Amino acid sequence: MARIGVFICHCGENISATVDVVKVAEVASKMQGVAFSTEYKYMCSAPGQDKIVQAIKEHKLTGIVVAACSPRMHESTFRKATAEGGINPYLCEMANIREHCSWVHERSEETTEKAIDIVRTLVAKVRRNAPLFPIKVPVTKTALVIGGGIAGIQAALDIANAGHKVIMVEKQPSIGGHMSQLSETFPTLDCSQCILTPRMVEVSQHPNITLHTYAEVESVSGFIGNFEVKIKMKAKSVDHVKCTGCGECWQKCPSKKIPDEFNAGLSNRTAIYTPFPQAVPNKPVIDRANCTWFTKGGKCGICQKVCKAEAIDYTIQDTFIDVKVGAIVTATGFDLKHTDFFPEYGYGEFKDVIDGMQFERLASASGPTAGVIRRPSDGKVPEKIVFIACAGSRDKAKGIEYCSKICCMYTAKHAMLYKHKNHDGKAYVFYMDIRAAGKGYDEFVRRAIEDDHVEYIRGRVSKVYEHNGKLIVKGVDTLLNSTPVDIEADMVVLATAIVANKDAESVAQKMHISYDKHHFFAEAHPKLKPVETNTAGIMLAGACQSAKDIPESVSQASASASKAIALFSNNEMSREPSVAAVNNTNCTGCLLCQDVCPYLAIEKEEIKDRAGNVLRYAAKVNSGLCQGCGTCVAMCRNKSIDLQGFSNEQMLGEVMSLLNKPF
Amino acid sequence: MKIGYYPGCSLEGTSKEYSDSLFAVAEKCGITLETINDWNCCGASAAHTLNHDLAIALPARSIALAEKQGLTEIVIPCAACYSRLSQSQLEMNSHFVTKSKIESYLEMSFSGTIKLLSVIEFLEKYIFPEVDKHVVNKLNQKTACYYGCLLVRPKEISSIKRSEDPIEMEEVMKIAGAIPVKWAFKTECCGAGFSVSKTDFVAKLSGKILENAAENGAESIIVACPMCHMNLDMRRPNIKEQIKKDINIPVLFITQALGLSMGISADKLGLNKHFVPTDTAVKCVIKKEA
Amino acid sequence: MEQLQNKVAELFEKGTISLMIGFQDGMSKGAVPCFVESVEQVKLLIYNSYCKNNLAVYLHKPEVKQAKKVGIFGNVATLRSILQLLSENQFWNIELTVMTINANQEFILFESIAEVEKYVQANFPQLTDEEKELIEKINTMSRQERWEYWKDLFSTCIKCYACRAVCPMCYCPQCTVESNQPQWIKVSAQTSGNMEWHTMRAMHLAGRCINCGECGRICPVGIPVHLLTAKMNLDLSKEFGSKTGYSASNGYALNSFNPNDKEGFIR
Amino acid sequence: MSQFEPKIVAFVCNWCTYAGADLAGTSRAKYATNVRIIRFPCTGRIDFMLLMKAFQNGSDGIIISGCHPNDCHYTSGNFHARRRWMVFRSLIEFMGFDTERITFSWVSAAEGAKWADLVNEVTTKVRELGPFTEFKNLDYNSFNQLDNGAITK
Repeated sequence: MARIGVFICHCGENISATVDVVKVAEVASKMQGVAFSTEYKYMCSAPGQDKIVQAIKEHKLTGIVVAACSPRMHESTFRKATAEGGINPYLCEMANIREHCSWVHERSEETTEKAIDIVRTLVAKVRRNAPLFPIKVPVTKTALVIGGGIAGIQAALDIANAGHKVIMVEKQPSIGGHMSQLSETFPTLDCSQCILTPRMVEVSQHPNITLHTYAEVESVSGFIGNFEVKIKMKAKSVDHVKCTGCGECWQKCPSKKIPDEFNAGLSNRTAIYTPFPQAVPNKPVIDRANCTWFTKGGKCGICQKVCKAEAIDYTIQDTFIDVKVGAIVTATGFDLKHTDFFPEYGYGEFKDVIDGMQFERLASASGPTAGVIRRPSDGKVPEKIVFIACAGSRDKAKGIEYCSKICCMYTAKHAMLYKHKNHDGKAYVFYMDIRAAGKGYDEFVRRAIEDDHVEYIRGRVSKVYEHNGKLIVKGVDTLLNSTPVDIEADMVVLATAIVANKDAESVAQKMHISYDKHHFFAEAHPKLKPVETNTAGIMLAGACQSAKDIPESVSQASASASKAIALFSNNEMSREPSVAAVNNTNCTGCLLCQDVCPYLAIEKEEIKDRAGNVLRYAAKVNSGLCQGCGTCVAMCRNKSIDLQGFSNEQMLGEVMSLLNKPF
Repeated sequence: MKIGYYPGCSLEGTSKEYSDSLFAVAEKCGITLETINDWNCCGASAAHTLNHDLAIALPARSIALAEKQGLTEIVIPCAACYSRLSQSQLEMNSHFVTKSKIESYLEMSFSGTIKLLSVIEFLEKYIFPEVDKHVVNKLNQKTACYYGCLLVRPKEISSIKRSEDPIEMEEVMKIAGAIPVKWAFKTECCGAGFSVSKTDFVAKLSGKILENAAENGAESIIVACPMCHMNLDMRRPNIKEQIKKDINIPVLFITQALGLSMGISADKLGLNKHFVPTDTAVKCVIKKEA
Repeated sequence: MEQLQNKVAELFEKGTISLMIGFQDGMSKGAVPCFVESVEQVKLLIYNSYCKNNLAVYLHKPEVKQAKKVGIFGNVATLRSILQLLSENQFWNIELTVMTINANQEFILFESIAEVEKYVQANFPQLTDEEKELIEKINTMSRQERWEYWKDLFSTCIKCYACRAVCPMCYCPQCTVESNQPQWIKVSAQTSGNMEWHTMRAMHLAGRCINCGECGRICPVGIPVHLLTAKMNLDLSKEFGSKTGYSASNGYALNSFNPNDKEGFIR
Repeated sequence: MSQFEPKIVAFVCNWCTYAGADLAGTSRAKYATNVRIIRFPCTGRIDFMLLMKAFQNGSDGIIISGCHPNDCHYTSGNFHARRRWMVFRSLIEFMGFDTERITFSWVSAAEGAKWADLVNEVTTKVRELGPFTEFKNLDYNSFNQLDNGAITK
């Protein structure tokens, strides 16, 4: 027989002002299975909780109903008290008679009746509650970091320095990411490579970090603490153990006309290449799509001939490795909209209309012009340069409603760099609003305007067209009574919108994490879980989640790392036991439930006889993966799956108890 | 086939030739245009700056009348009328409260299911499939297609895909055997309703459009809006004064140009009704080789 | 007929099958299912216009599964059942050899399941005119009329579960209707419980029923229960493009979704 | 005779609508007392059988509510639920069931006011529809059964 204790809270007067709590307690005492019932001023206070502990002992209670506020408020409080009383904490449920009753109704018979009904449903539920035990899951203390940009580097170093193993996967031949392409960084104008490259080297030399460049994640399975990851190691065609990185091969490579990604297409590279001089690892790979040996079927072979270390091997194939990790930090970065997205700004046809990353390379001392800002068409130093902020961003008509966040700052930086290098040049910035809300950011923009005399025009640009060898920028000055402004420029720089990587969607699907409509990865909660994803154990860092600048990316990376480190601080982790379970004697093995599970938690189980012969198949829930939504439960035809804590018996019991009494 | 037709004020007045040429082209393709009985002003320019309800109610009335008349599709050649009717329908369909309010003003019900077609949509949907049979001539001239503002925006109502650099009219002109030029001023403002109150201002804006078309070698300018046409055609003396240049490129409605390619006579298309003589454009037209 | 018998005999001799499910002469007229276990019994096999039963239902029987290599003969509905059941992972432990007679009365022995799929897809059936008319008739009734129509029918239901027994898709080892912890549906044959049973049955078959119509045919009190699932299938194919029994890797409309599914009924 | 007060059962998900109803409470919105909430982890968990049981046992109206599309705590439970409801609704409609008595809704954790409005609207509507007797009258003799849904522990 059930012996349930019911505790009605007054919540000061929050409940008792509209609900007749004494009556509720009295009626509750007569409900089926109730052995004890009382009311008290503040159930959540120490003496209130103590009442529960004492009552469990005195009345040998087998279940607890606390009628008070929302379970979202105090469920864990009262479950703890229940455990203290000596019975399983999951035998305690809360009846919400405050938010759902006393606060939303006037004092009346009906309100008290409703409170009684609420208590009755929960009593009916608790009568059918079973003791549950937190699920223990072992933890593999190795982290996978996907992406070797500044966010990935920071996360990897933090985790590695805490003494845990890290595997880093980078799809490019070198780590460094977009930050390695930048010239100077706002708001301090320190050189990007100077601050980044030491950290890149640290990653490559760290005893706890295994670095796989030119590699991609092929598949992810498993669950928090126990992920199994298949990594595709793309064929480098160069044996990096033998290679000394001398550079003979790329100097002699005859395929020299390949647009250089690192210089944003402003220069060319060879087919065998390292992306930039400070690359880590500083050893080349062969870009097979552009190498004559691979495109023309065995012709050329020069690099192999000149390589004294005999490191070049055209026969190397893509290989796959399987690794086990406990946590994953996703730091796959972003992409930029290219100038060809803007028909009105010349459609990528005007050579001197460039994007922000191209400007970075022009301004960089390591760039194609050695830091002299020259326009791509004829190499002339532009006398008039126009920067267009919000090129694509905050533009509903273009399908990008969000703010790319970093453009205001880097545009100010660009204009400033231009002015520092060309004192007599004229720089204009068209902007919508200036968003410079960071430490030292607004000061930086003011400096560009006030000290460097960059002309800021608040308005949008409708069109860029060529006329007599000049680029005519047609815009408007909305601060001057919407006066149309035409500027004859030599060069135009578009601060194009930051977008998700092209393959972001497929990456998210591989990882089973969700993403927004722009394919940025979705955090588990926009405020309270900004670095976790909906898949436990997978964290986000950097611009793969949304547009971010360097300090923000680094902070988020460290936050992600701390989540991984916290997970690794125990040998096993425990999870809420509200998960689904299969009754495999009844299960038909139709496995139609598999596709309904958002977490891929349902597996196929072999049911064998003693001799080991497979008798039949059944579904099996991996309680490490299951998050307890119960969608499988509702669709299982013969109720072979049930959800602990919200079982069929409990839910039906609630419905029945509610209706089979006079209202 | 029968399609509904909303003329609006211009098509019955200053731009009679737009309406004439539309009817001529439609007739050639076996399509009858049925005018909405008792249609009223769309409220363009004025209403939506003065009274929101009125701006929705005026076009809604014409649409409701069309519904009553049993029409399922209406072509609205004037870009301004098209814009007003479409916006009104969008608003009525998306805001239930507005809808019931306006319905009570109109004392008519509004189902909002009628398909509203801009002239470009109309041509794409009904004329293109017939075009092979009827196009007998090649326009054989460089044309600058000018869209203006109302045809391309806002995104929610416009059928135009790339609002900043549209190409739909160019497709029509290619079919008519013209050579569309690349130019920068397709969607620049012509000055629109300031034509009367600030003529010099309009002349300046329209002048720039003409200049850019001329620079890019256009022999004719193709438009799909009566207001644009008026500013580019009628205001030539003022434009000359403003830009100190004499530009004689004729301005044709898209339906006139298409009509020429279908072998319809210049008179029937109303090409004699323009201020800038259109004979230079008409002369270019040659027979299409079989 | 001879072709069927010869082919089956050949299959037995080659060891391709050890059990054949087909039809034999009924007692008065018609045809009844028969289970042929050896070459000697092959002579029993017949086919004629009475061969309508959906024999796929027998494929769930333990005796049949024990045979491991099973030949089965049936019409398009039977073939669809087999495909649907394959997509529900049901025949992992038996080898099926499938046969049919096409519209031109030609005998076909399918070499593979892929061929069954091809045949089914080329001969994918519609609802019969009779079924369509009835559904249309019910659709055009007022709500109250519909309620009365079904209420009257269900009040006669005796809960014999013949509709379940005859259905190839009803293969759960224990049906929810028999579950007593909790007891979802009342045991006694009362109208409300009957209605619950039929609602549940229709929901469980929505998107899985292959419209063979056996449940309606078998009902001893003549309730056209097959209309419920037929109606569901019409809706599902209209809304989600669902096609039951179309291939051995069929999708299931109720374990998938489209973010843009219609939701006019939700406020 | 006093006004008929309908019994309405609300099946809601824990993360959105339950929290939305909490918010209605914290913001002290006032609404009708007729609704009883039953809390589920997700709309995906709501079994159509429970709706049947609720009606069979004397509920006059039902509210089913969860997270808006794309907001599901479990990413897709509400999408699956939406399909299931669509099918269920169309089935019972075909069977002549009064679908006016079931209201499907999305109420987010931020929509406390929407929850209050919803409860009021549904209460008013069901009050106008009157007691739901069709289902109850199916078995006049088995109407007032006691808690037949479960084994008592």
